[in-house]
Amino acid sequence: MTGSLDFLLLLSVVGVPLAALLAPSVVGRWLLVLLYVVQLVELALLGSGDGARSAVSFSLLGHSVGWQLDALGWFFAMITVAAAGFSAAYAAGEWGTLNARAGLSLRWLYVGLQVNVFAMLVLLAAGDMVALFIGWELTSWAGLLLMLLAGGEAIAAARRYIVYAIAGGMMVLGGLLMTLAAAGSLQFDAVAAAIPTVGTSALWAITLLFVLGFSVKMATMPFHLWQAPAYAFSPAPASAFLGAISARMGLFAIALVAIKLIGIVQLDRLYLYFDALNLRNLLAWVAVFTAILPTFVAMKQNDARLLLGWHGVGQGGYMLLGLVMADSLGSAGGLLHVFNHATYQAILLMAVFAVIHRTGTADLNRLGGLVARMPLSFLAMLIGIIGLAGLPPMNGFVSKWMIYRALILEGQPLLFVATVISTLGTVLSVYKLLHNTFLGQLRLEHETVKEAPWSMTIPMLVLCVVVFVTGVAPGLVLEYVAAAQQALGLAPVAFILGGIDSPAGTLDMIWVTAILLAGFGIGAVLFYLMGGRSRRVHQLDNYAGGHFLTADVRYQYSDNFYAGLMHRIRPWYRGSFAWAEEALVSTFGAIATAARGFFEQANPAHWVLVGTTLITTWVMWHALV
Amino acid sequence: MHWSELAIELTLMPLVAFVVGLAMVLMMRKIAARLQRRVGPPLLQPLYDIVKLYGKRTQTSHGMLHEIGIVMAVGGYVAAETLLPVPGMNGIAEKGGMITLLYLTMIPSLGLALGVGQCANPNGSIGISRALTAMLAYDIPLVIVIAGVAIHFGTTNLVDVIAQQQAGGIATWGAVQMPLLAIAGLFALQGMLGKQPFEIYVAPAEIATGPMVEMGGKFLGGLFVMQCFQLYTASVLYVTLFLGGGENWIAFLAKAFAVLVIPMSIAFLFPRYRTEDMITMLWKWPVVLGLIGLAFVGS
Amino acid sequence: MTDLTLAVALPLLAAFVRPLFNAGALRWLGQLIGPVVLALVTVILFAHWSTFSEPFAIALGGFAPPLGIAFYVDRMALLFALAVPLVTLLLWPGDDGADGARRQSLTLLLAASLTGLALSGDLFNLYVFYELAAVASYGLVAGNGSSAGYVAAFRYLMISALGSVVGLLGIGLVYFKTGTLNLAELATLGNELADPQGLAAFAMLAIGFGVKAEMFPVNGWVPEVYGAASRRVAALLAGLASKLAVLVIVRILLLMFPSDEARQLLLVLGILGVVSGELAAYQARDMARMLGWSSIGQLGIVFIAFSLPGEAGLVAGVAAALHHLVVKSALFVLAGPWGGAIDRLRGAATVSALGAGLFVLFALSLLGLPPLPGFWSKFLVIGGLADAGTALHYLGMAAVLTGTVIEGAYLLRVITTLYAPPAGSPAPPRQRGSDLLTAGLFGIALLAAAVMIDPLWQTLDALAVSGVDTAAYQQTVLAAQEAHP
Amino acid sequence: MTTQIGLVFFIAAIGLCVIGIGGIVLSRNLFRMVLALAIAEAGANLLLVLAGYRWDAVAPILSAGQMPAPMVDPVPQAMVLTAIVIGVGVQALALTLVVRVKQRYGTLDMQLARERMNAEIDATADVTPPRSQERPRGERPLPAPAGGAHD
Amino acid sequence: MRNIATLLFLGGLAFLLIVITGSLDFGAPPMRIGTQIQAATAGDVGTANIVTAVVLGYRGLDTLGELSILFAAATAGGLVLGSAAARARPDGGFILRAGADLMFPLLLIAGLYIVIHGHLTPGGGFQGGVILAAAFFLPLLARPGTTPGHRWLMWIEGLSGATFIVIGLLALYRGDAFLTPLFDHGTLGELVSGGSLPLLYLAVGLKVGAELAGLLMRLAQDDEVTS
Repeated sequence: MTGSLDFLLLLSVVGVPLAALLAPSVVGRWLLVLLYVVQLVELALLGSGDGARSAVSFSLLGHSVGWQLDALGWFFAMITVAAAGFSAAYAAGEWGTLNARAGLSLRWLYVGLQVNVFAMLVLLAAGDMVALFIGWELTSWAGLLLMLLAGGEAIAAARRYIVYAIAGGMMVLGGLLMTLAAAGSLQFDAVAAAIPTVGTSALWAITLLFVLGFSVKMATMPFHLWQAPAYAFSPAPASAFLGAISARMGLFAIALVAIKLIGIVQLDRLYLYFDALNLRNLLAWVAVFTAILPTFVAMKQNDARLLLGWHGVGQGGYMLLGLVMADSLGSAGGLLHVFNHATYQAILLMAVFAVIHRTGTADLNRLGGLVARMPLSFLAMLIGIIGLAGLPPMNGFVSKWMIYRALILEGQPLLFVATVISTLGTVLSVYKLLHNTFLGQLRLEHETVKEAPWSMTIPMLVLCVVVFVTGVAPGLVLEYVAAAQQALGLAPVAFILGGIDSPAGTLDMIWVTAILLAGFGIGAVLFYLMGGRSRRVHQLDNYAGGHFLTADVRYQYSDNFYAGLMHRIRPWYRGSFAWAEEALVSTFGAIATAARGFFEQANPAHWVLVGTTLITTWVMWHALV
Repeated sequence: MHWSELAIELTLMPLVAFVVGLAMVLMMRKIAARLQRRVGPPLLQPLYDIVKLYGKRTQTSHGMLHEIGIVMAVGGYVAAETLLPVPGMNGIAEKGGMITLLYLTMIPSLGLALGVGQCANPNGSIGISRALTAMLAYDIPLVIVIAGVAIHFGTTNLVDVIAQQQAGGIATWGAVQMPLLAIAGLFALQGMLGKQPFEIYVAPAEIATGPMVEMGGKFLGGLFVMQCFQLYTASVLYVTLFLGGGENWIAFLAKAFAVLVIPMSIAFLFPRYRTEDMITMLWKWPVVLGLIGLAFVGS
Repeated sequence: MTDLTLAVALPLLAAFVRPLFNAGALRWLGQLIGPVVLALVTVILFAHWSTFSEPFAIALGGFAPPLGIAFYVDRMALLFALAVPLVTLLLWPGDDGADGARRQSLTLLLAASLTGLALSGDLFNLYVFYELAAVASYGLVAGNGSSAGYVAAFRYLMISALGSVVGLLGIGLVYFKTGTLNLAELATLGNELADPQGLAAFAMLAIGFGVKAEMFPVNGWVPEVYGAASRRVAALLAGLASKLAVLVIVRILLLMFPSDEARQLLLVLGILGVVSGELAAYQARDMARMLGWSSIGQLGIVFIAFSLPGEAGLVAGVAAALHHLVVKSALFVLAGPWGGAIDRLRGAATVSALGAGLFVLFALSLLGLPPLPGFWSKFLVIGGLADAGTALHYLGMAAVLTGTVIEGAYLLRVITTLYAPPAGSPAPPRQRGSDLLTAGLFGIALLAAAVMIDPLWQTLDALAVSGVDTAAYQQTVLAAQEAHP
Repeated sequence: MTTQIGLVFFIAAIGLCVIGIGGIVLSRNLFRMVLALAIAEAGANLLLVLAGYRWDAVAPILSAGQMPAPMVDPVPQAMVLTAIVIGVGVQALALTLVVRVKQRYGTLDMQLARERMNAEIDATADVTPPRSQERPRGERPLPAPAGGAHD
Repeated sequence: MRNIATLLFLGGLAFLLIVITGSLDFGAPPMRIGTQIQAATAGDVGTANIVTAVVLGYRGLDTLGELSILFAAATAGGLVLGSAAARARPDGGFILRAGADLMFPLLLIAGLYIVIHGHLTPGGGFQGGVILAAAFFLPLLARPGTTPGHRWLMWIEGLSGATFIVIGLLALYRGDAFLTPLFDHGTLGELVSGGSLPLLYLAVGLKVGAELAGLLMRLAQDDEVTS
């Protein structure tokens, strides 16, 4: 049996009313999870490199619009459907029941999830640029559906999101139609063939419009402000799903348009004054700053969800950076990071929402010490942060390693250094997350907290296994990454099961992991078998002589966790971007008020006179000159 | 390479590291004593300390994670040592490379941080916060140095790096080829070792030795072991990157100890910086030197 | 085949006799006469539309053009003419009493005059129909009996009359230079109008007809009129009347002043309209005026589209105009109970789920969400701008795209307010069934258009091909002898 | 000579137009605005009539079935006839509106009438006007609409 | 300040318009259709007054539109002012009353004459209609108390308008275009000539008269002013 793209799309369309029908009941929700499994199986049956073409195609306004899933799209589609499945499972049990009781519409939640999956499939399987844009806009608006659900502060975040998203969409539309004007067609082949003949200025415009437009979804700087709150304040499964994959649609589109259609060689035509100031380098620097700045913003956050949201923005920078390197290693690293990020970000958000589910707060200053109460969630978050920080042996390390290697091989030491700065910031930040949530002193009101229900922990733990396995054996994923690279027209990466095999430096994660585990083994032997028996005492029975044990106010070092660092770097980021955004909005508001005043205050008859005179003057002047 | 040979190497490398590390600790304490006009400890004092701590009757654990933290701290270094080539033994250095090594050395820190976090002592948390900040501070020059070296030699494989340096004698040493980076590397080394003036995270009088505050018995013993590995790793890494690695064991050890003398001597002559001053210090001169050095490498 | 002049004559006849059946035994006739006549006209026009093969002209009074007035019937004229009775029927003021009869009478007059605007091929006759539409709309605006309505209608009247004076000067200039009023004959005299005076005449005509088309400097009346008039009247004016006025300007542009300067003028005015309208709408605090400003912006886009040369411009313009016709009419209908302050709409979705859903549908189409027709109209407009490729066109492109972003900002503000939890007292306003029905019909039309987008586009393309064919226009009209068979 | 006389006529027509337009724009009195409109329309009509004027021609009336002499163009005359009637209709409607505005708002001042209209629209829509447009304190309230029959 | 700006703009507009019109050829119109109409009127329409031929024949639709505008204005006026009842108004006085009585038949006859001879001499439905309106309005000024007879006016208004259209439609029924003149042209210059044009003019006259009278009455009798 082989899969068919039409069947897949049909499945996901049918899923929408099914979701509306089934979502309110527990059994129905599990059936919906099953639906995702079916979609995933169908997708798997399609196969990575087959380029399954949909039988459905339209001729719209003279453009033939069709769908074809190539290896790149397939790679993203697998992640998308899987992320949706895990999110759906997470909410299927107790979470859904309790939140429905609290007033959340599960029907809209599941419908939103399924609509998102459908929209993304439409985008990922786009067979031409019209289909691409249709998918793009659908994806943007579908995301809004999920963001609006939680109400409250989510609404403001969603409004901000949609303004950004429309701005991005309009840039893409402009680019699309400039392409049409330049190439005369919107078919991928025709565009790719026509691009080399396009003039430099037109190519600048087209490329910039596309890249900027897609970047908005990626939330690369300077469009990074919207994403963290928009994703963070969505309901748990929506947040996990959006955080895992939604923003990556921008990466997919950039890869498709900038690398596949326009082509790296053509991009090198675009430079400002010097060869070195070419578009690729500019993009790389934008990507690096996107990796750095949001990471340090994340470090400041006191809301666990926002912290993760900002990291999501930052990690997008890595992916873009790897991609614009456009060599076999870097682009593979970028694409692999998409998968890796999806897995550990989902774990982290699920863990945070598990904590919220039990304690009712995500405020990092109001948590702590939960490791003894919620050990499984702790384990999940630990594995997640190891992945996010990019430490071996989790999968985040592999993709980051590949990007570092690519940067060094491409002779970009500054980019490399900057990237590592971001990683270090990530380490600091995620430790804060873990420490303030699970470590330190347990608060009195959380003494009776229980572990999250199995319906929430199982998806997390399964994902943990995925993170570990793909960390140890990245070759499992790299196979598909290589296929995706080929679909993009890039040289595929030379991979082995354990990692990368190249003359200029090898990575074999199987060895690294084995050694690490062996080291831990030795460490455990040294610790447990030697020396005296240790006595387990109460957490708070520490050197202060039991003082903490009796205190009503627990001593948890959480607020302004990196006080020294913040003291030093605070002057460096005074929220300039937020300030700029605010300034832009208020300037805009002032202009808008002026425009309104034009209609409400000015004498319209006066304007008829002025208009007539000016127009006639223009006409006569035009005629005379 | 036969698997048994490899197995022997993988066993020997951490062991050597531990022994050399003990000697380095001894040297460190001797230097401190000499600078302070003291005699200093006897030869086996570092080992005695560890044995004594392991043998203590009161072994207070604050929970599973507290223990795992120590296991990770020691185990991570044990694993890291196998990626660091020593004369005659490459271990699995070719399967990892310097970036992997760099990241593996973060595992012990993470382990320690987890353990300390479980102890629920605010002083420990403050210590960890400062330690991580210090890491951020010294890693930036360190990474600049590593990037420079990697680009200079065109590889991240430490075995290749050593081979290239040894190809032309002293003239091809990293320190000769990239003096600025070598100097920047020394700063980073100082920070990496966590000695004065960069030891704010321990600050005994202020936060009761920070991360170690709840550590006693074999928990502290584990940390002592970790310190041995840490000294060894830092100095050998520097030797590998800039001083041509070890042509033979004698030269290797001589270089490794010599490298350590510099930071040790500095350490005991200075008071400590505050956190933000430490950041300023490490982000100013070494970074500037490193970037200039990088520019020469790049061109 | 019935004669097309019936489409103008029958509503006029009905309007004349409507007040007579206001009371007594024949009241039912009075109530019925308007809808029946409009339906009849719709059927007539639709019959013509479905059997249309090639353009033809009707010489009114049997006087061969260019002596008499001629109607010119091509697909474009038919399409717009067909829209008139259809939309009027949907927005029919179904109220009773003496004032109701007058309102219906005025609505019928408006419908007749708008149909005339679509069909007429005579410059002065266009002016007459335009004035008829204007007077009827003054009456309708003032007709809801509010004091604000009287002031708004008076101010509207003054601006419009001012525009008419300017337009009349333009007609005078044209007649001075050419001695004829027939558009077809004027089209053959292109050279005589291709000088500064000709361009000035075009500018004056554009200002004259631009008042109803909400063209940039002469649209000061829009917010207050839409704020003060009843929403269905606003829907008629913003949705329907403005489109016919645009059509007139386009006809004049195509036939009499096919110069780059004239197009440039329209383009610049369109850009200014988009920018000013959308910006002002962003700051609106009540729905009715927000929609009014938004329609200024949308008509700016329509002007930009029509300023594009060739068929591309016509296709884009007609698509944008038709889309705005459907969407803005429907939005104004929905603004009936919801026309007040946007803040007061909190939770309105809970009391009128269908209304909120329809609002979202129309808003999304207005913003250009892909499968909806709004996207395709935007696609055509921007595609045309990208194709034309001068700096001014790129500026237009930037204006349209930016305008959409602003539109997104304020429409989303409304949508999120609609779906926000209710604020308690006062209860959020509820939609009326009749309004929902009307808006629902518009919604069905929109969805149907989304499904049949390609046939629609082909139709528009064919329409545009004949629309830009001024030679055919000249031949058809000037060859029309005596009576139409 | 002939062009000079033409110029005089043109100046007359344009002058009427411009005076009328200026009257509409500048005057605040509603009734004067209607009068100004009449003047402006007269100007436009004059220009239209001028378009049909021929030197040494007679009125376009056939006597005994033939043209006695060159006749002026009849079309502009017909147009003007139409335009005048249109103008009459518009002005009549404008006057009815003036009457009503005067009754409702008790003023013929455009500025005041507009402010009150905007206030009424805002009040109907339940919108609070922005602060900068708030009217000074102590102003007299809107007169209550007279005669409840129409409200 | 604003006034000065306005005056500047006005001056600019006047200057521009004079520049534009200055280059026009005054007194020698191109008369593209004018000449042809002059030549064809006798044969096509058969009215001595060519302007009438243009108004009702060649441009009959304009006239229909014009009638509709008047009707629209009247209807809108009705909508604005409502169907007001008469209010007590100071009596017109003896002179006015006597004058009105005297003038009424004269005005009626003059109006009707001008309407009916519209196709022969200068004048026509509009001019005559206005006189008719004056004829009916004058007594109202003189005797404010009399019932105005809105209903009658309304019927005249509606039916005369309808007549105009029906005459146009009859041509359609006959197979000609809308508003094609009916009947034989008759002899040029005679009263009964010009086919259906005199009928149309009669309808126009009645309608204009009724509408203007109605509007004037409404304005005069409006009673909302109580303050």
